[in-house]
Amino acid sequence: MMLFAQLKEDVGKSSLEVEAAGKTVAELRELLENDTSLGSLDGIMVAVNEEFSKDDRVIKKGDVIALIPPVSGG
Amino acid sequence: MMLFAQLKEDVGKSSLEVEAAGKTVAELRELLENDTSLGSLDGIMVAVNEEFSKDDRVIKKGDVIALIPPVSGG
Amino acid sequence: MGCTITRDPIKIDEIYQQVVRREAGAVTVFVGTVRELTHGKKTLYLEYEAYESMALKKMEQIIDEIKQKWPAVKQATMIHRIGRLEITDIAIAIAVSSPHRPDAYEANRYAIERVKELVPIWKKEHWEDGEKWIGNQQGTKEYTAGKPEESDLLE
Amino acid sequence: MGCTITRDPIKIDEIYQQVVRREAGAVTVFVGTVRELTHGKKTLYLEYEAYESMALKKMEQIIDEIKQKWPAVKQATMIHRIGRLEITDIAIAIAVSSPHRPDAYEANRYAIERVKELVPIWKKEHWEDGEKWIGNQQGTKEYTAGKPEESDLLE
Repeated sequence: MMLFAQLKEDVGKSSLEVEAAGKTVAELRELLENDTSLGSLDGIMVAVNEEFSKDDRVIKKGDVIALIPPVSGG
Repeated sequence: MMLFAQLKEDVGKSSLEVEAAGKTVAELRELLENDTSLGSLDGIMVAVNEEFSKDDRVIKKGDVIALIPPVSGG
Repeated sequence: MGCTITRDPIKIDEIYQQVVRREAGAVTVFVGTVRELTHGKKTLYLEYEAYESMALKKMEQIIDEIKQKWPAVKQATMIHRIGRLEITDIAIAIAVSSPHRPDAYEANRYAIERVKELVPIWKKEHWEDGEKWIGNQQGTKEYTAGKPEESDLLE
Repeated sequence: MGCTITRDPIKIDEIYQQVVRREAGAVTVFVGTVRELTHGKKTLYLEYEAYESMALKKMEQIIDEIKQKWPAVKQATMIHRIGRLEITDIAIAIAVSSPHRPDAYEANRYAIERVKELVPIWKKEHWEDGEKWIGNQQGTKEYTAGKPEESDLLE
Protein backbone atom coordinates (compact mmCIF):
# COMPACT_ATOMS: atom_id res chain seq x y z
CA MET A 1 0.00 0.00 0.00
CA MET A 2 1.42 3.36 -1.10
CA LEU A 3 1.75 6.33 1.24
CA PHE A 4 2.27 10.01 0.39
CA ALA A 5 2.91 13.38 1.98
CA GLN A 6 2.23 13.54 5.74
CA LEU A 7 1.34 9.83 5.96
CA LYS A 8 4.64 8.88 4.39
CA GLU A 9 6.51 11.04 6.86
CA ASP A 10 4.52 9.72 9.83
CA VAL A 11 5.28 6.10 8.93
CA GLY A 12 8.79 6.86 7.76
CA LYS A 13 8.43 4.96 4.51
CA SER A 14 6.53 5.20 1.25
CA SER A 15 4.71 1.88 1.50
CA LEU A 16 3.21 -0.56 3.99
CA GLU A 17 2.52 -4.28 3.61
CA VAL A 18 -1.09 -5.15 4.41
CA GLU A 19 -3.29 -8.20 3.86
CA ALA A 20 -6.07 -6.57 1.91
CA ALA A 21 -7.27 -9.14 -0.64
CA GLY A 22 -10.90 -10.09 -0.07
CA LYS A 23 -11.56 -7.14 2.24
CA THR A 24 -13.75 -4.18 1.38
CA VAL A 25 -12.25 -0.70 1.42
CA ALA A 26 -14.18 -0.07 4.64
CA GLU A 27 -12.70 -3.17 6.25
CA LEU A 28 -9.22 -2.13 5.15
CA ARG A 29 -9.70 1.31 6.70
CA GLU A 30 -10.80 -0.26 9.99
CA LEU A 31 -7.83 -2.61 9.98
CA LEU A 32 -5.43 0.27 9.33
CA GLU A 33 -6.93 2.42 12.06
CA ASN A 34 -6.87 -0.38 14.65
CA ASP A 35 -3.73 -2.32 13.82
CA THR A 36 -1.24 0.27 12.57
CA SER A 37 0.26 3.52 13.82
CA LEU A 38 -1.53 5.54 11.14
CA GLY A 39 -4.29 6.65 13.49
CA SER A 40 -7.55 8.17 12.25
CA LEU A 41 -8.02 8.08 8.49
CA ASP A 42 -10.71 10.77 8.53
CA GLY A 43 -10.40 12.76 5.33
CA ILE A 44 -8.04 10.21 3.76
CA MET A 45 -9.25 8.56 0.55
CA VAL A 46 -8.38 5.07 -0.56
CA ALA A 47 -7.35 4.65 -4.19
CA VAL A 48 -7.59 1.22 -5.81
CA ASN A 49 -5.72 0.90 -9.10
CA GLU A 50 -5.38 4.68 -9.36
CA GLU A 51 -9.10 5.40 -8.85
CA PHE A 52 -10.75 6.84 -5.75
CA SER A 53 -12.85 4.04 -4.31
CA LYS A 54 -16.02 3.75 -2.26
CA ASP A 55 -16.19 1.87 1.02
CA ASP A 56 -17.99 -1.17 -0.40
CA ARG A 57 -15.45 -1.94 -3.10
CA VAL A 58 -13.87 -5.35 -2.60
CA ILE A 59 -10.10 -5.43 -2.95
CA LYS A 60 -8.67 -8.18 -5.14
CA LYS A 61 -5.24 -9.77 -5.13
CA GLY A 62 -2.88 -7.66 -7.21
CA ASP A 63 -4.86 -4.43 -6.77
CA VAL A 64 -2.67 -1.39 -6.24
CA ILE A 65 -3.76 0.36 -3.05
CA ALA A 66 -2.82 3.90 -2.03
CA LEU A 67 -3.86 6.23 0.77
CA ILE A 68 -4.64 9.71 -0.58
CA PRO A 69 -4.64 12.62 1.88
CA PRO A 70 -6.59 15.73 0.82
CA VAL A 71 -4.76 16.98 -2.24
CA SER A 72 -3.07 20.38 -2.41
CA GLY A 73 -1.55 20.62 -5.87
CA GLY A 74 -1.93 23.46 -8.32
CA MET B 1 -10.32 65.56 -38.22
CA MET B 2 -8.83 62.04 -38.19
CA LEU B 3 -10.38 59.11 -40.08
CA PHE B 4 -9.81 55.39 -39.64
CA ALA B 5 -10.67 52.01 -41.14
CA GLN B 6 -13.62 52.03 -43.57
CA LEU B 7 -14.08 55.82 -43.29
CA LYS B 8 -10.46 56.39 -44.24
CA GLU B 9 -10.83 54.15 -47.28
CA ASP B 10 -14.12 55.78 -48.32
CA VAL B 11 -12.63 59.25 -48.24
CA GLY B 12 -9.26 58.11 -49.55
CA LYS B 13 -7.27 59.93 -46.92
CA SER B 14 -6.64 59.79 -43.20
CA SER B 15 -7.86 63.27 -42.34
CA LEU B 16 -10.36 65.91 -43.36
CA GLU B 17 -10.28 69.66 -42.79
CA VAL B 18 -13.45 70.91 -41.08
CA GLU B 19 -14.47 74.14 -39.37
CA ALA B 20 -15.51 72.74 -36.03
CA ALA B 21 -14.52 75.32 -33.41
CA GLY B 22 -17.57 76.61 -31.54
CA LYS B 23 -19.83 73.85 -32.78
CA THR B 24 -21.24 71.10 -30.62
CA VAL B 25 -20.46 67.49 -31.49
CA ALA B 26 -24.08 67.15 -32.70
CA GLU B 27 -23.66 70.14 -34.99
CA LEU B 28 -20.41 68.73 -36.34
CA ARG B 29 -22.11 65.41 -37.09
CA GLU B 30 -24.90 67.19 -38.95
CA LEU B 31 -22.41 69.22 -40.95
CA LEU B 32 -20.44 66.11 -41.87
CA GLU B 33 -23.54 64.18 -42.94
CA ASN B 34 -24.88 67.07 -45.06
CA ASP B 35 -21.77 68.67 -46.51
CA THR B 36 -19.33 65.79 -47.06
CA SER B 37 -19.32 62.46 -48.88
CA LEU B 38 -19.15 60.54 -45.58
CA GLY B 39 -22.86 59.77 -45.58
CA SER B 40 -24.69 58.56 -42.49
CA LEU B 41 -22.65 58.58 -39.30
CA ASP B 42 -24.96 56.15 -37.50
CA GLY B 43 -22.87 54.06 -35.17
CA ILE B 44 -19.83 56.30 -35.59
CA MET B 45 -18.54 57.96 -32.41
CA VAL B 46 -16.82 61.32 -32.25
CA ALA B 47 -13.66 61.50 -30.14
CA VAL B 48 -12.47 64.87 -28.88
CA ASN B 49 -8.92 64.90 -27.57
CA GLU B 50 -8.86 61.09 -27.45
CA GLU B 51 -12.08 60.76 -25.44
CA PHE B 52 -15.47 59.58 -26.70
CA SER B 53 -17.71 62.63 -26.56
CA LYS B 54 -21.39 63.29 -26.09
CA ASP B 55 -23.46 65.29 -28.57
CA ASP B 56 -23.62 68.44 -26.44
CA ARG B 57 -19.88 68.85 -26.02
CA VAL B 58 -18.68 72.13 -27.53
CA ILE B 59 -15.57 71.83 -29.69
CA LYS B 60 -12.82 74.36 -29.02
CA LYS B 61 -10.07 75.62 -31.28
CA GLY B 62 -7.14 73.21 -31.12
CA ASP B 63 -9.24 70.20 -30.10
CA VAL B 64 -8.21 66.98 -31.80
CA ILE B 65 -11.26 65.44 -33.48
CA ALA B 66 -11.53 61.87 -34.74
CA LEU B 67 -14.35 59.74 -36.13
CA ILE B 68 -14.42 56.31 -34.47
CA PRO B 69 -16.28 53.50 -36.26
CA PRO B 70 -17.37 50.56 -34.08
CA VAL B 71 -14.13 49.05 -32.86
CA SER B 72 -13.07 45.49 -33.69
CA GLY B 73 -9.72 45.00 -32.00
CA GLY B 74 -8.69 42.13 -29.78
CA MET C 1 5.50 48.21 -17.84
CA GLY C 2 2.61 50.04 -19.49
CA CYS C 3 0.40 48.79 -22.30
CA THR C 4 1.88 48.46 -25.76
CA ILE C 5 0.92 48.62 -29.42
CA THR C 6 3.43 46.87 -31.66
CA ARG C 7 3.98 45.81 -35.25
CA ASP C 8 6.20 42.91 -34.18
CA PRO C 9 5.19 39.38 -33.17
CA ILE C 10 3.92 39.20 -29.58
CA LYS C 11 5.85 36.93 -27.21
CA ILE C 12 3.65 35.68 -24.42
CA ASP C 13 6.56 34.91 -22.12
CA GLU C 14 7.44 38.61 -22.11
CA ILE C 15 4.00 39.79 -21.07
CA TYR C 16 3.84 37.00 -18.50
CA GLN C 17 7.14 38.14 -16.95
CA GLN C 18 5.83 41.69 -16.67
CA VAL C 19 3.10 40.72 -14.20
CA VAL C 20 4.90 38.08 -12.07
CA ARG C 21 5.03 39.18 -8.42
CA ARG C 22 6.24 37.48 -5.23
CA GLU C 23 2.81 38.10 -3.67
CA ALA C 24 0.89 36.74 -6.65
CA GLY C 25 0.05 33.03 -6.79
CA ALA C 26 -2.12 33.21 -9.90
CA VAL C 27 -1.45 34.63 -13.34
CA THR C 28 -3.91 34.50 -16.23
CA VAL C 29 -2.86 35.18 -19.79
CA PHE C 30 -5.43 35.66 -22.52
CA VAL C 31 -4.20 35.36 -26.08
CA GLY C 32 -6.33 36.37 -29.05
CA THR C 33 -5.09 34.81 -32.27
CA VAL C 34 -6.12 35.15 -35.89
CA ARG C 35 -8.70 32.44 -36.53
CA GLU C 36 -9.01 30.85 -39.94
CA LEU C 37 -12.79 30.48 -39.97
CA THR C 38 -15.40 33.05 -38.96
CA HIS C 39 -19.04 32.22 -39.66
CA GLY C 40 -17.81 29.48 -41.98
CA LYS C 41 -15.80 31.89 -44.12
CA LYS C 42 -12.10 31.29 -44.64
CA THR C 43 -9.88 34.18 -43.64
CA LEU C 44 -6.58 34.52 -45.52
CA TYR C 45 -5.10 37.20 -43.27
CA LEU C 46 -6.09 40.25 -41.25
CA GLU C 47 -5.00 43.83 -41.13
CA TYR C 48 -5.26 45.78 -37.90
CA GLU C 49 -5.27 49.56 -37.74
CA ALA C 50 -5.21 51.67 -34.56
CA TYR C 51 -5.75 55.24 -33.49
CA GLU C 52 -2.58 54.60 -31.55
CA SER C 53 -2.44 57.42 -29.02
CA MET C 54 -6.10 57.05 -28.06
CA ALA C 55 -5.90 53.24 -28.09
CA LEU C 56 -3.01 53.28 -25.63
CA LYS C 57 -4.89 55.72 -23.41
CA LYS C 58 -7.95 53.46 -23.42
CA MET C 59 -5.84 50.37 -22.72
CA GLU C 60 -4.34 52.12 -19.70
CA GLN C 61 -7.83 53.18 -18.63
CA ILE C 62 -8.91 49.53 -18.64
CA ILE C 63 -5.92 48.61 -16.44
CA ASP C 64 -6.95 51.37 -14.03
CA GLU C 65 -10.53 50.09 -14.00
CA ILE C 66 -9.25 46.61 -13.12
CA LYS C 67 -7.23 47.92 -10.20
CA GLN C 68 -10.31 49.75 -8.93
CA LYS C 69 -12.62 46.77 -9.30
CA TRP C 70 -10.17 44.12 -8.09
CA PRO C 71 -7.92 45.86 -5.55
CA ALA C 72 -6.09 42.59 -4.85
CA VAL C 73 -4.82 42.39 -8.42
CA LYS C 74 -1.06 42.93 -8.32
CA GLN C 75 -0.37 43.78 -11.92
CA ALA C 76 -2.15 43.80 -15.27
CA THR C 77 -0.99 44.73 -18.73
CA MET C 78 -1.84 44.20 -22.36
CA ILE C 79 -0.23 44.36 -25.77
CA HIS C 80 -1.95 44.64 -29.16
CA ARG C 81 -0.32 44.01 -32.50
CA ILE C 82 -1.28 45.98 -35.62
CA GLY C 83 -0.46 45.66 -39.31
CA ARG C 84 -0.80 42.46 -41.30
CA LEU C 85 -1.37 39.28 -39.27
CA GLU C 86 -1.45 35.72 -40.56
CA ILE C 87 -3.57 32.82 -39.25
CA THR C 88 -2.51 31.84 -35.66
CA ASP C 89 -0.56 35.11 -35.20
CA ILE C 90 -1.23 36.75 -31.84
CA ALA C 91 -3.33 39.93 -32.11
CA ILE C 92 -3.62 40.64 -28.39
CA ALA C 93 -2.26 39.31 -25.12
CA ILE C 94 -3.54 40.31 -21.70
CA ALA C 95 -1.82 39.27 -18.45
CA VAL C 96 -3.14 39.67 -14.90
CA SER C 97 -1.53 38.57 -11.64
CA SER C 98 -3.25 38.27 -8.29
CA PRO C 99 -2.73 36.46 -4.97
CA HIS C 100 -5.75 34.23 -5.71
CA ARG C 101 -7.14 32.83 -8.94
CA PRO C 102 -10.75 34.09 -9.05
CA ASP C 103 -9.59 37.71 -9.36
CA ALA C 104 -7.02 36.79 -11.99
CA TYR C 105 -9.64 35.08 -14.19
CA GLU C 106 -12.36 37.69 -13.71
CA ALA C 107 -10.16 40.74 -14.22
CA ASN C 108 -8.63 39.23 -17.34
CA ARG C 109 -12.03 38.48 -18.83
CA TYR C 110 -13.18 41.99 -17.99
CA ALA C 111 -10.17 43.42 -19.79
CA ILE C 112 -10.84 41.72 -23.13
CA GLU C 113 -14.55 42.61 -23.02
CA ARG C 114 -13.63 46.25 -22.46
CA VAL C 115 -11.04 46.19 -25.24
CA LYS C 116 -13.78 45.13 -27.62
CA GLU C 117 -15.97 48.01 -26.46
CA LEU C 118 -13.71 51.01 -26.36
CA VAL C 119 -10.18 50.61 -27.70
CA PRO C 120 -10.02 52.26 -31.13
CA ILE C 121 -8.47 49.42 -33.10
CA TRP C 122 -10.06 47.95 -36.20
CA LYS C 123 -9.52 44.82 -38.22
CA LYS C 124 -10.01 44.20 -41.89
CA GLU C 125 -10.66 40.63 -42.93
CA HIS C 126 -9.23 39.43 -46.20
CA TRP C 127 -10.93 36.46 -47.85
CA GLU C 128 -10.35 34.81 -51.19
CA ASP C 129 -13.31 36.69 -52.63
CA GLY C 130 -13.02 40.04 -50.94
CA GLU C 131 -12.20 42.09 -47.89
CA LYS C 132 -14.07 44.07 -45.26
CA TRP C 133 -13.47 46.28 -42.24
CA ILE C 134 -15.21 44.48 -39.39
CA GLY C 135 -17.54 46.49 -37.18
CA ASN C 136 -17.92 48.96 -40.02
CA GLN C 137 -20.48 51.66 -40.56
CA GLN C 138 -22.69 50.01 -43.15
CA GLY C 139 -25.00 48.47 -40.58
CA THR C 140 -23.25 45.14 -40.96
CA LYS C 141 -21.81 45.07 -37.47
CA GLU C 142 -20.72 41.61 -36.48
CA TYR C 143 -20.54 42.30 -32.78
CA THR C 144 -22.93 43.82 -30.32
CA ALA C 145 -19.76 45.12 -28.71
CA GLY C 146 -17.62 47.66 -30.53
CA LYS C 147 -19.43 50.55 -28.90
CA PRO C 148 -18.48 52.37 -25.70
CA GLU C 149 -20.96 52.52 -22.84
CA GLU C 150 -22.82 55.67 -21.79
CA SER C 151 -20.41 56.10 -18.87
CA ASP C 152 -17.45 56.16 -21.26
CA LEU C 153 -18.66 59.35 -22.90
CA LEU C 154 -17.26 62.73 -22.03
CA GLU C 155 -19.84 65.54 -21.75
CA MET D 1 0.61 16.48 -26.37
CA GLY D 2 -0.67 14.89 -23.20
CA CYS D 3 -0.45 16.23 -19.67
CA THR D 4 2.93 16.28 -17.98
CA ILE D 5 4.53 16.10 -14.56
CA THR D 6 8.05 17.50 -14.50
CA ARG D 7 10.88 18.37 -12.14
CA ASP D 8 12.16 21.09 -14.49
CA PRO D 9 11.09 24.72 -14.74
CA ILE D 10 7.86 25.17 -16.67
CA LYS D 11 8.02 27.31 -19.80
CA ILE D 12 4.68 28.87 -20.60
CA ASP D 13 5.48 29.43 -24.24
CA GLU D 14 5.81 25.66 -24.69
CA ILE D 15 2.41 24.87 -23.23
CA TYR D 16 0.90 27.76 -25.22
CA GLN D 17 2.30 26.35 -28.47
CA GLN D 18 0.77 22.95 -27.70
CA VAL D 19 -2.78 24.28 -27.90
CA VAL D 20 -2.53 26.79 -30.78
CA ARG D 21 -4.86 25.82 -33.62
CA ARG D 22 -5.83 27.52 -36.89
CA GLU D 23 -9.50 27.27 -35.87
CA ALA D 24 -8.92 28.71 -32.39
CA GLY D 25 -9.11 32.47 -31.89
CA ALA D 26 -8.79 32.41 -28.11
CA VAL D 27 -6.21 30.80 -25.86
CA THR D 28 -6.23 31.08 -22.08
CA VAL D 29 -3.21 30.18 -20.00
CA PHE D 30 -3.47 29.86 -16.23
CA VAL D 31 -0.22 29.91 -14.30
CA GLY D 32 -0.04 28.99 -10.62
CA THR D 33 3.13 30.32 -9.00
CA VAL D 34 4.64 29.93 -5.54
CA ARG D 35 3.34 32.85 -3.49
CA GLU D 36 5.44 34.34 -0.73
CA LEU D 37 2.61 35.07 1.69
CA THR D 38 -0.28 32.80 2.67
CA HIS D 39 -2.51 33.92 5.53
CA GLY D 40 0.17 36.46 6.44
CA LYS D 41 2.84 33.78 6.87
CA LYS D 42 6.05 34.02 4.88
CA THR D 43 6.84 30.97 2.78
CA LEU D 44 10.52 30.24 2.12
CA TYR D 45 9.94 27.52 -0.47
CA LEU D 46 7.59 24.66 -1.29
CA GLU D 47 8.02 20.98 -1.95
CA TYR D 48 5.54 19.19 -4.19
CA GLU D 49 5.07 15.42 -4.18
CA ALA D 50 2.88 13.45 -6.57
CA TYR D 51 1.43 9.98 -6.94
CA GLU D 52 2.65 10.38 -10.47
CA SER D 53 0.86 7.66 -12.42
CA MET D 54 -2.50 8.43 -10.80
CA ALA D 55 -1.96 12.19 -11.04
CA LEU D 56 -1.34 11.95 -14.80
CA LYS D 57 -4.42 9.79 -15.19
CA LYS D 58 -6.52 12.34 -13.30
CA MET D 59 -5.07 15.24 -15.29
CA GLU D 60 -6.03 13.46 -18.52
CA GLN D 61 -9.48 12.79 -17.06
CA ILE D 62 -9.94 16.52 -16.49
CA ILE D 63 -8.98 17.23 -20.13
CA ASP D 64 -11.58 14.65 -21.22
CA GLU D 65 -14.19 16.28 -18.98
CA ILE D 66 -13.45 19.65 -20.60
CA LYS D 67 -13.91 18.26 -24.09
CA GLN D 68 -17.25 16.78 -23.02
CA LYS D 69 -18.49 19.96 -21.36
CA TRP D 70 -17.15 22.39 -23.95
CA PRO D 71 -17.22 20.53 -27.28
CA ALA D 72 -15.96 23.63 -29.12
CA VAL D 73 -12.67 23.58 -27.19
CA LYS D 74 -9.95 22.69 -29.66
CA GLN D 75 -7.18 21.65 -27.32
CA ALA D 76 -6.39 21.69 -23.60
CA THR D 77 -3.39 20.53 -21.67
CA MET D 78 -1.67 21.02 -18.35
CA ILE D 79 1.73 20.57 -16.76
CA HIS D 80 2.57 20.34 -13.04
CA ARG D 81 6.02 20.67 -11.56
CA ILE D 82 7.09 18.70 -8.49
CA GLY D 83 10.11 18.81 -6.20
CA ARG D 84 11.44 21.96 -4.56
CA LEU D 85 10.01 25.24 -5.88
CA GLU D 86 11.11 28.74 -4.94
CA ILE D 87 8.96 31.87 -4.68
CA THR D 88 7.56 32.87 -8.14
CA ASP D 89 8.42 29.47 -9.65
CA ILE D 90 5.60 28.01 -11.73
CA ALA D 91 3.87 25.05 -10.07
CA ILE D 92 1.19 24.51 -12.70
CA ALA D 93 0.27 25.82 -16.13
CA ILE D 94 -3.01 25.08 -17.92
CA ALA D 95 -3.67 26.06 -21.53
CA VAL D 96 -6.98 25.91 -23.38
CA SER D 97 -7.75 26.96 -26.97
CA SER D 98 -11.17 27.55 -28.44
CA PRO D 99 -12.73 29.39 -31.38
CA HIS D 100 -14.34 31.88 -28.96
CA ARG D 101 -13.20 33.30 -25.65
CA PRO D 102 -16.00 32.39 -23.19
CA ASP D 103 -15.26 28.67 -23.57
CA ALA D 104 -11.53 29.25 -23.24
CA TYR D 105 -11.95 31.11 -19.93
CA GLU D 106 -14.57 28.80 -18.47
CA ALA D 107 -12.88 25.54 -19.37
CA ASN D 108 -9.56 26.78 -18.01
CA ARG D 109 -11.12 27.81 -14.72
CA TYR D 110 -12.88 24.46 -14.49
CA ALA D 111 -9.57 22.67 -15.00
CA ILE D 112 -7.78 24.31 -12.07
CA GLU D 113 -10.74 23.80 -9.74
CA ARG D 114 -10.78 20.09 -10.64
CA VAL D 115 -7.01 19.81 -10.17
CA LYS D 116 -7.47 21.03 -6.62
CA GLU D 117 -10.15 18.41 -6.01
CA LEU D 118 -8.80 15.24 -7.44
CA VAL D 119 -5.22 15.24 -8.69
CA PRO D 120 -3.04 13.45 -6.11
CA ILE D 121 -0.33 16.06 -5.69
CA TRP D 122 0.59 17.56 -2.33
CA LYS D 123 2.59 20.54 -1.26
CA LYS D 124 4.65 21.06 1.87
CA GLU D 125 5.15 24.64 2.94
CA HIS D 126 8.46 25.58 4.50
CA TRP D 127 8.51 28.64 6.74
CA GLU D 128 11.27 30.10 8.89
CA ASP D 129 9.75 28.45 11.96
CA GLY D 130 8.57 25.15 10.57
CA GLU D 131 7.03 23.16 7.77
CA LYS D 132 3.73 21.46 7.03
CA TRP D 133 2.03 19.33 4.41
CA ILE D 134 -0.95 21.38 3.29
CA GLY D 135 -4.33 19.70 3.18
CA ASN D 136 -2.99 17.11 5.61
CA GLN D 137 -4.84 14.67 7.79
CA GLN D 138 -4.69 16.45 11.13
CA GLY D 139 -7.94 18.28 10.56
CA THR D 140 -6.05 21.41 9.61
CA LYS D 141 -7.22 21.49 6.01
CA GLU D 142 -6.69 24.87 4.43
CA TYR D 143 -9.00 24.29 1.52
CA THR D 144 -12.55 23.13 1.22
CA ALA D 145 -11.31 21.57 -1.98
CA GLY D 146 -8.77 18.77 -1.86
CA LYS D 147 -11.46 16.13 -1.86
CA PRO D 148 -12.98 14.35 -4.86
CA GLU D 149 -16.71 14.55 -5.46
CA GLU D 150 -19.10 11.66 -4.95
CA SER D 151 -19.18 11.09 -8.72
CA ASP D 152 -15.40 10.64 -8.76
CA LEU D 153 -15.59 7.53 -6.63
CA LEU D 154 -15.41 4.06 -8.08
CA GLU D 155 -17.80 1.51 -6.54
